Amino acid sequence: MKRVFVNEKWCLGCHLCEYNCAFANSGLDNMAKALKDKKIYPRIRIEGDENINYAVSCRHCTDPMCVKSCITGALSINDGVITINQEKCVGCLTCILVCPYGCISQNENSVAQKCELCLKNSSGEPACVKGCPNNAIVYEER
Amino acid sequence: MKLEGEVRIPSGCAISAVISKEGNLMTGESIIKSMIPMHDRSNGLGGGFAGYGIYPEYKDYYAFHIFYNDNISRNKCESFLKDSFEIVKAENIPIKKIPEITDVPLIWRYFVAPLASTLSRLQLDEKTYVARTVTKINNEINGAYVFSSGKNMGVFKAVGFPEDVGRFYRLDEYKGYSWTAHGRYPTNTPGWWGGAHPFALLDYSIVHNGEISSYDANRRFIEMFGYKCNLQTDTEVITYIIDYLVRRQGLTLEETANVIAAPFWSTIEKKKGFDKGKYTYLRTVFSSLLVTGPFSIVLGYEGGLMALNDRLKLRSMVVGEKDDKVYIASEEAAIRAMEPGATNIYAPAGGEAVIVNVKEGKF
Amino acid sequence: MSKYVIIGNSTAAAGCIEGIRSVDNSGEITVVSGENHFVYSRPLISYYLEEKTDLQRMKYRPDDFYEKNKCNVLYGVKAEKIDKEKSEVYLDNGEKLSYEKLMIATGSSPFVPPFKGLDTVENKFSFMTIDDALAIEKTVDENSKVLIVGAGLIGLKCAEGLLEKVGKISVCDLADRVLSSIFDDECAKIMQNHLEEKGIEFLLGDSAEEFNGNTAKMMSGKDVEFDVLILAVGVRSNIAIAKEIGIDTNRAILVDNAMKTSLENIYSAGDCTEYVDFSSNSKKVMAILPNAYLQGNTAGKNMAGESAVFDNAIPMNSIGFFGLHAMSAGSYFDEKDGGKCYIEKGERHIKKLFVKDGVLSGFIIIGDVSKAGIYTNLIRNKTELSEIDFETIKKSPTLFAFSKENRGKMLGGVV
Amino acid sequence: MGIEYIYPEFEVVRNSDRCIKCGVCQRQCANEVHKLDEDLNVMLSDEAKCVNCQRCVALCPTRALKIVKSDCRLRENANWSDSTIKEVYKQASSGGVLLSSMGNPNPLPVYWDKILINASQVTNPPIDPLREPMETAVFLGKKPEKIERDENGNIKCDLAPQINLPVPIMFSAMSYGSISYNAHESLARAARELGICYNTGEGGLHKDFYEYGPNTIVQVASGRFGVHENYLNAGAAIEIKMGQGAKPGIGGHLPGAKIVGDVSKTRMIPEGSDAISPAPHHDIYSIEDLRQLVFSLKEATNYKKPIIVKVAAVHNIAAIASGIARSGADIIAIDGFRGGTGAAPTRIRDNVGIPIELALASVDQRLRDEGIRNNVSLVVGGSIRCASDVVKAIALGADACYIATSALLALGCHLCRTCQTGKCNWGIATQRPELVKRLNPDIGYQRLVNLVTAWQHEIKELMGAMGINSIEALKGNRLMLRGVNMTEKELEIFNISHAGE
Repeated sequence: MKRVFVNEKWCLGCHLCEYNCAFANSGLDNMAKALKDKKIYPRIRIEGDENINYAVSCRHCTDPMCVKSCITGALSINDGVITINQEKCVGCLTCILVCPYGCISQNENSVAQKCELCLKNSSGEPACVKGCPNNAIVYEER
Repeated sequence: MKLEGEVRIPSGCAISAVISKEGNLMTGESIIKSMIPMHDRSNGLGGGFAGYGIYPEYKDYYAFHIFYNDNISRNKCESFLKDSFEIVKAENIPIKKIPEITDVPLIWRYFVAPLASTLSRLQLDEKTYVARTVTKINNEINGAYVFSSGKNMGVFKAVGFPEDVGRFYRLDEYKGYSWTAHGRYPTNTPGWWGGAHPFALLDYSIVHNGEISSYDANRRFIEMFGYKCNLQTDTEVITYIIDYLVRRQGLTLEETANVIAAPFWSTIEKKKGFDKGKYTYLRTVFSSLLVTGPFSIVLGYEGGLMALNDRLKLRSMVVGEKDDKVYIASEEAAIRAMEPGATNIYAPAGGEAVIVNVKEGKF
Repeated sequence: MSKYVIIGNSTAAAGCIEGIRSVDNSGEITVVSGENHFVYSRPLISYYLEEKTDLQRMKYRPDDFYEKNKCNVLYGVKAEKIDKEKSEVYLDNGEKLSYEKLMIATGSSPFVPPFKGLDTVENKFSFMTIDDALAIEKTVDENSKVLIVGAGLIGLKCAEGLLEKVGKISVCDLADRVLSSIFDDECAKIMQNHLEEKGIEFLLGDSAEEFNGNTAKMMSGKDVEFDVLILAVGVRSNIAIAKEIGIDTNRAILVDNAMKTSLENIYSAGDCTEYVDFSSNSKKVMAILPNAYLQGNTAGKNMAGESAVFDNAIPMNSIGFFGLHAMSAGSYFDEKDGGKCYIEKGERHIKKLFVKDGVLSGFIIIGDVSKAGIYTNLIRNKTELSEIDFETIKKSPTLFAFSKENRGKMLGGVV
Repeated sequence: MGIEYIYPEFEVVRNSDRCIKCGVCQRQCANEVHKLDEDLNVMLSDEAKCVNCQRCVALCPTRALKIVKSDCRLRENANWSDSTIKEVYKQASSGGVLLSSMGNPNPLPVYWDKILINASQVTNPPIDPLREPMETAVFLGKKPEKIERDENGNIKCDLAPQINLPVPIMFSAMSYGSISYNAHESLARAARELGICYNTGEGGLHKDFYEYGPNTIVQVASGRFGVHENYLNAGAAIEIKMGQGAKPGIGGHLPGAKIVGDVSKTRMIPEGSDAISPAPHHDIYSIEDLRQLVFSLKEATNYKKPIIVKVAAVHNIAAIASGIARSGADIIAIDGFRGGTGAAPTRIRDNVGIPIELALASVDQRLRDEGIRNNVSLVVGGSIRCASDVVKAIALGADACYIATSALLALGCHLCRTCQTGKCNWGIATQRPELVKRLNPDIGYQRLVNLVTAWQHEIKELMGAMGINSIEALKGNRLMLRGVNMTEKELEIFNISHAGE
């Protein structure tokens, strides 16, 4: 299964992935319209300092603690992709408590959100990958 | 309007050739006939022939065929010749006045041998000396143009359709073991006798159909070695290339063909051992002598003919046989005109040299 | 064809079913469900009251769950007795089920202390099941005064669920702080302040002693008037059926890390079990949903013939009240236990990291809980803190604290 | 301020309807032009620092940015242009030599644009490169004057060492130090994939790149940085750098600040010391000295490597080239006055040297006049911008072309011409690690491969149109060229006819 991977050697910490993610999942067709004057809730996050940066998003674990720990059954694994049914999620954040990578976060409605590889939006391929100016984020089989 | 030599003029053409492997002599009648079905491949602005083995009685002398604009240039040239050569015979080339051929210049023929004293003074071999002399006359003596300079062979050319040119020069009266012919279709010239083909240097003569795209690359390279491409024709430069490669670099005709129509790198890559090295070497060393663009040529030389097409075979050329004779022409019709019963007719592949030699001792 | 019987139909049971089916697709599975409901998420009952979810969305698994997993579910039926010799389970409808492998996932029940005069209270409820929630919902109105006995998780979630629906909520607890099982004083105070700001009244270190109709008489002597009484004092594991046939029990059924009980072919999982807390290396009842699932799932795999273990269970909780989130995990060792605590604190937030023997043993966070799973993972993996940049990770959980090489492993391959 | 003040050259235009304040511009500008003002909650720009490298423009996700030329001009004066006046101001202020980077930007004639290419019509056929073989391979090096045969009559096929290129393009010298590790890696990997060569420049060869040796030309310049036996033997050829088109007659100066870490190791000079290349090679004060160096290098490499001598195109280039051709060099590289540089004095860059087109025309002709054209190959550089420039250069007589500025453009360079600051926002002309990493060689090398592949396609198309199916037949084929807008003298030097003739 293809997953999103980051190579910190090439990550510039420009944070474009976060904005591209937020935009791709906004359901809107214009980035300015989607993000201007708004706090963004990306599903991928840059970590690091001035010298080292890398982006983190869901690893789509083969034995996912988040799915097993979800109290509502909102998280599930489908063909290897861990997805969340935000209609079901009540925002208990147990998933955040158990994700070893810190890849699940709260969205603007306080329910959990996570990278779903842009399978549910119209990006085509993960927007973070598509928009990364230095190929630091790749979408591939490993 | 610029004349031949002042400007490069592309042209289409017809070529034809015949050779007897046994060295049997043929009159020029048959080769003239071969040009008739290809009439439309010429436009009346140039035709010519070369015959080999036609001067048996003077076979040890260089036969110079020279056009003169007038007697002034003839006198100048003759006095130059006298200084350098022993002239055993000087005469007008016999012609037959026909209405199709007009504006006839003075056409002379000399059988000459270089003076031994001159050769030893200049420390030159005979052929180099003769070639230089020809170049010198053509470059420096205004109104004189040597268009044939080999031994026991001769070039006959004029402005007109080839079949008329053949009659004009009374080629039915000559006998040779091989003949080549050319009909020209220049696109932009008032026509000049010297510009007609074959083009010859020493015993090499070339008839050529095509317009090569490598011309200036070839010309600028070959001119490094003392050649001057005054006519700015493909035939001229190809003749010089062959002279350079065969006479001066000592390549065989096959090797020469592998320079002029070098195999593609992809073909060379597939060769093995020495051959691969040789092809690579030849192509690398003489890269500027690779001829591209359409051409089909027949090279005449003492004792043989070589036919060669460009690598992509962008010009037609067929070969046929009958008994001891081999025929080469732009069109099969021309071969049929010479020998209706010709067999083994085939089109040589692009870059494939067809070399036919007269049996050793038969010429 | 194997025969599996599962007593209980909640999270551990669902985990068990999925565990079995990940190994054995054909064995016969029978589920004995005391409650007359499709498997649902118990912790959601407070969210139901709060109208953050509904009965459909509360279902723990999709509607075709049993069908897909080929389970025969007996609703509204209770297991009364196990015959370990015959490998049979007797049901309260007179039928019996024979099993090859048995799962006891009986969960727990509300513990109701023997209050004096409790029978005089008209509207009294526990808060454990969907039926409890439905009954409470029917009873309360916007003028109701609600008294909740117990300031633990259940009591406070119930309070959160009801606050918008009722006139007043008071919560009493014998303990002197809220959420005493997961918070220390300092943390509890922050949460209590937050809840009080939202309008919940607390009576701590005090509890009802006696009831008289709509009045609770407190130990302090105070009288508290109420319309609705909710008893959320605590829960007790349902172990009677196990104990009866000699399965080893303590406060709950004892299981090993394969979720086997002391009897052959009998497994147990969920709130009815007691097992090792990895963070303190002591046996505990860790009645939390994730562990129930993980236990059930492990048991299911083993029942179907695999050898799975669940050996890094830790207590943990993620709870939020009115937008303020709190998380806790592992064990808290203070200095007298040989531990060390790093504290970062503000008026409305706090973070405590407990370190013992060079590893993180537990933490409590109130406030910004993002990426807390990275801490949890440190506990679960017993990661040597000397191998990471603890100064960095103390400030906020980040993979940046790991060595480049380890980070590469975490982010660079399939995990 | 006051007398010292020079109004910024560029303006940053930010479309506030589009700006989402993502801060990418701020994070990506090493010149610190952009800044989010927390109080005003707007992005502000300090335009005085902007060099118009377009990094922010290229990365702005909402296309909210553009950089425009400032329209605050000095009073118009046809003699005193704005830039001339400002240069006076700068020098009055600093007392120093003005520095610039990359090639001469001034509006001097670009002869490539005055030369047009022929195509076949009617009398001979154009050739379709999609259907027919179209060969672009060349061999660079000395060719023998005379064929020799062994006792069996077989041709002796031993050639002097050659560089075999599938396409007549190489990446010209750019030193490690003047450009980044990642830029070098991109060039090296691209050269390997393309089967061509890149050139180390004068900064030595980083140990990681020895594996690309067969596709490397190692350079020996006047500073002799990083030159040792293994280095000389590491590449496909050795280039003696006598001069550079951007700064003929002067040496180089890489400031100590850039001599850090691996750059220092590779150059074999102490960290922090300035790397100064003298103007001349101090062992070459005349042509006979050059011959000695050529043969020293041949000795050192056992006559296995062709020697390239690189010179800047200057007035007497034909005679110089003739001298080099007779020095034992296998290849002459000529660098025209538009060639790039990491740093050069502005006056030198803009006023010294001659256009490569004219230099090439006269050198090729001179070598032919002397009958020695086949003894040496000719490589030209100094602003070869596109495939048609390559075709024109070959037709004028070059064997191959060196490209560098175009290669840098492929790597992301936006020709802001401030390499000398070391703050290249595209990770090319910098040694700052956070900037260097902006050039991912996986991307960079692929773009270089794409570029040269695209040019090769175009070269084939142009050749096919001319009816030429092998690049050899194009070399020196000036009949394929015609001039427009040229004087008689220019046409004479090019030895081409005017269009219409």
